[in-house]
Amino acid sequence: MAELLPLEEAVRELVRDGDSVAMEGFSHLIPFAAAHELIRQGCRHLTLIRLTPDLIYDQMIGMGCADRLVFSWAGNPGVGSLHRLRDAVEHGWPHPLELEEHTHAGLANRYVAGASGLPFAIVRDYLGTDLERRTANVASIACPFTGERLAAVAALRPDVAVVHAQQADREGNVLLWGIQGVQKEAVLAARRSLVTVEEVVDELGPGGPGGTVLPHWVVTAVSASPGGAHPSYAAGYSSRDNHFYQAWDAISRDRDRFLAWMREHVLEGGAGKPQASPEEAHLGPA
Amino acid sequence: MAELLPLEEAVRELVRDGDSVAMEGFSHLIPFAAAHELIRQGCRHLTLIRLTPDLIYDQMIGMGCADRLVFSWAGNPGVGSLHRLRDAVEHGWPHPLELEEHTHAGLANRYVAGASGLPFAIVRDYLGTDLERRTANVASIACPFTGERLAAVAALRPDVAVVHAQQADREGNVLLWGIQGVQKEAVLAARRSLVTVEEVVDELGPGGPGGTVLPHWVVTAVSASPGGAHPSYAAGYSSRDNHFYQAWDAISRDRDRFLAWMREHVLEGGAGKPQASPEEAHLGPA
Amino acid sequence: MALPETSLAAPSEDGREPRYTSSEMMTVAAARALPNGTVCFVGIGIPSLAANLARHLAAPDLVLVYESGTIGARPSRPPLSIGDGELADTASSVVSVPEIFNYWLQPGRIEVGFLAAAQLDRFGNINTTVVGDYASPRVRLPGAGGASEIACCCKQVIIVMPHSRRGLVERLDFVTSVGYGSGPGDRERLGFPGGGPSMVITDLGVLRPDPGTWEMTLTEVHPGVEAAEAVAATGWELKVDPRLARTAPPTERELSTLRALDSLGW
Amino acid sequence: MALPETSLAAPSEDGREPRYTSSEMMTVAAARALPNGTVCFVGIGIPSLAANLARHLAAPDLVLVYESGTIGARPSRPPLSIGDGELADTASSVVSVPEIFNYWLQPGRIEVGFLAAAQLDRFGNINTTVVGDYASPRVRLPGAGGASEIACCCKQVIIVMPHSRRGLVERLDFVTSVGYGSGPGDRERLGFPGGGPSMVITDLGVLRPDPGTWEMTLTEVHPGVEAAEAVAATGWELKVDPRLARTAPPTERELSTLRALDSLGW
Repeated sequence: MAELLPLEEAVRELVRDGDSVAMEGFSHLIPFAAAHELIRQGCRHLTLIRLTPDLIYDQMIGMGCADRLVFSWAGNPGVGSLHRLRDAVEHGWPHPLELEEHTHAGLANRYVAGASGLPFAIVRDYLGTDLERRTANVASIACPFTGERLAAVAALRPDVAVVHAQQADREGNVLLWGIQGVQKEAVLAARRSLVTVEEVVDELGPGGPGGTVLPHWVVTAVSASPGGAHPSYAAGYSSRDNHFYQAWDAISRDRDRFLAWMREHVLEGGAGKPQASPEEAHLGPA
Repeated sequence: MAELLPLEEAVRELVRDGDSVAMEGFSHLIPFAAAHELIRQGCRHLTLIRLTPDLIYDQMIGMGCADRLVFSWAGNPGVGSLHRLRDAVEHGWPHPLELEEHTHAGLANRYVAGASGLPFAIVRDYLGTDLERRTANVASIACPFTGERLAAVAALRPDVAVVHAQQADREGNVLLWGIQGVQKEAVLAARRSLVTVEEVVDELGPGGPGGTVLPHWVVTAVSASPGGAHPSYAAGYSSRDNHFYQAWDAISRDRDRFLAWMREHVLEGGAGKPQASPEEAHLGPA
Repeated sequence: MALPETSLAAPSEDGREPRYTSSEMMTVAAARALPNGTVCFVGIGIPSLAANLARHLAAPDLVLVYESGTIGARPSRPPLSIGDGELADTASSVVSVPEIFNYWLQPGRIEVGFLAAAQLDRFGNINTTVVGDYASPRVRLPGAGGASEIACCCKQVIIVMPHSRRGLVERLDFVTSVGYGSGPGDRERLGFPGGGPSMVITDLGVLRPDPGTWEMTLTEVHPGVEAAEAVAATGWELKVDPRLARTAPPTERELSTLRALDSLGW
Repeated sequence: MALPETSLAAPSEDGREPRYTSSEMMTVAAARALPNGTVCFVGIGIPSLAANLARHLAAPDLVLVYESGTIGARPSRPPLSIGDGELADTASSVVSVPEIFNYWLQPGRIEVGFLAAAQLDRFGNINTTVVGDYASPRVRLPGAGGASEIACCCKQVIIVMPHSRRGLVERLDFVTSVGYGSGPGDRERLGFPGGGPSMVITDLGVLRPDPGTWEMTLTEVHPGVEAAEAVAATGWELKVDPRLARTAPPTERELSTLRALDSLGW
């Protein structure tokens, strides 16, 4: 039964050092404000899980939160590389990062299996690729009816799932719409879940295409975080800040410039403060 | 790419004697008008597939269309037995009916596997029940990661899926909303598909909770059939005719009364006629 | 749905005409078994009636989940089928049938599953498939539907059925849904996420699993019922809990609410 | 997204300044490969640009499917990412990521899948994972994403990439997505529903699989390009089809439409 908590308190209650944490949102509804709170609270030794690490994990990896990354496509979409992620993988800065990489289909179905209470799921890809032998949690399985060989992927049960949505009501029921990604699966697969929302409303709705409700009894905590997806977006509330995605390329290329940006916009911008106002949450590029 | 066809022509083109036919709709949106057209065209030796055979298959079985039934719950919901189905199983009238019975979860996931292009799906039930040894297309499988034993169900690929929906546009895109059942999965699993709709519109929408669009390129034929779900219903267009479900119990108990009813309301009511008008489609109890 | 007919009826406390039928007692006992806020998987019939009765009494925040994919339905009219529009219109979420089973029931998210049974054995295993031989049955019943998944996966299962030797049998003609299998360890061996049947509520009393043997044992009798009556109406040698309790009779409020729902066709 | 920079350019027919860049030729050739009505799985970059160019030219009814779950999107503004709101707002259906892979891509419903590649070998296998050793890579690339499923399951795959010895290599550093594996029979053995790569469109020409060996063979060169140039820019011993054709240069309409899209940020 979801508790409505300030973001700082929710992160403190739900996330522990060493946890596996899935912060999902497929280009849309990426929970940046929550990630910044994890960074401010100095979370360490996390296993970060996400189909598309994106800028959100580039920032967390660069700030030393993660020991391990489980992912399927690591780039700055339409722009180029994730420089902090590459620096960790290629040069071990700020420290080495262990990778477990999948295909989108495989990782999405690891969440599906977790959400379904099954120990594994089956998919067609991986076969014939080097992922098949490189990647943990992938195995071969034969169809008991046809003998056909397929790939099995192990269920994911993250300690915590963090997602962003448009609305929650006062009971903690959550409504999200637009591009849905794997948020529902991540929340249902996780042991605990935190949903940041654009606003808490008396009555949910009306929503839009792809609308989905997460009932309050599968959500652990809800935190109001208007603008909390920036530079990603929340359909009906904001647009994707493509300019910031482009600007991040230069900010993140250099370790010092990255650290300066994080200090100014994340560490000092939010530390110890009450829940960010809409203006504060809208962190523009440096 | 969906063709818009009169129902009589669509059934003639899509359904052949001996086909496996899945007519889905979970209490809501059951394609009765299409079933009546199959009965009028004298379809024979069908394998009928449906989670809840309901009155629609009681009528088809009683009229001798089916050799085989694949199902998971056979009753008149909230009323009692399906007497024509029981007469076929218990007394071989009008001829014997072979049964393949599943659990809802198992049969739903047989469609899911078919829709997903996988040869099987895994579920937790069947284990420990007599279904496990009685039912074809169920096998035991071990998780390659944990060793845990689960049930595997074989994918379903019906020759034809028939469903009813609220709207189609002139391209053949289909919109349905309300209780969704397994219609999407049945259409995506089948080799051919027929969708009857309440109305053909210039632009789809707005729909309601549970709204789903089947794009025109996964549908073979669309037929306008206003009221075509009666005595089931189409959210936004009609209500479930609970009175008819209750009246069916007496109509169907007796072979002669059943045959007289079918003759009057289905065979003579629709044979050789053009597409039923809304009034004709609304077949009241005798 | 109308309540099942029954000739049993509890006498009123002053010995005059029965104040309520034994079937009403059964429904009230089922409603009481649902604490407020419980997430409950309900089928049509007594389970839906009992759950909605609870919602009108002590459990206004009961979360009703129907296998038609309606989550958090708050019907104000009685559904005849689990797919009635009323359930979708009042639900907080409407999902597909594969999703309701895969994401909601199978992982063990549901706290209480309500089941009916044509036959039940001493370990709470259930038959809703056939009476007689499978290949040429005396009576062909509806089959499994969602029941075997509910029995497998809900945290606890409550079974509601009339008490008779035809229903509570020594040996099932067909095992449709698993209770405790053949005793301790079987659910674990099968890897079931749910805890199994916690109560069998009949029109005579309540059976609960013995914590050592998992055998369904008479722990409660309804007002006016003697343990011997329940034992006689059971097809196996029903054990009686030495601390046998007596169900509190329906309160005026329980009865009037139930009858109001029933008169509306619930 | 801006077109990749390139120094290659085709001369105009009268020998004056080039009328278009080789990269524009590549995009136009990719757009032409999409017949009207095709159901097409597109990623961001050249694939999305080419597919939307086709939609503005000969293929107005192209069905665009993006891995963000937007089916039938008709964007009027350029998406920077596959998850741009424009794609959801203009789609006929928006589904979850598991669904787009499980119900739409995996069963082989998609006719054409567009892929980019960092490295490609003679059998159309693709590397988008690492350059160098996996454990300590020289360059860490984005990884598989949807590419390996697209390569496995689309009826045909069209690969668009600049032509260079660094890209078209003898041996991949990592096999991310399977083309024809090590030759005939491999896709069948792997049970893949899709047909494999039908074209590799580069800025120099077009490679197609030899129907006997499945080896990617130069079948077409763009205007102003000689076969020897393409062979020299290929890391394996590129075979040249004896019936080598020459790509028709971009028409005025193709070029002006492409440039209009490009100037809008496509």
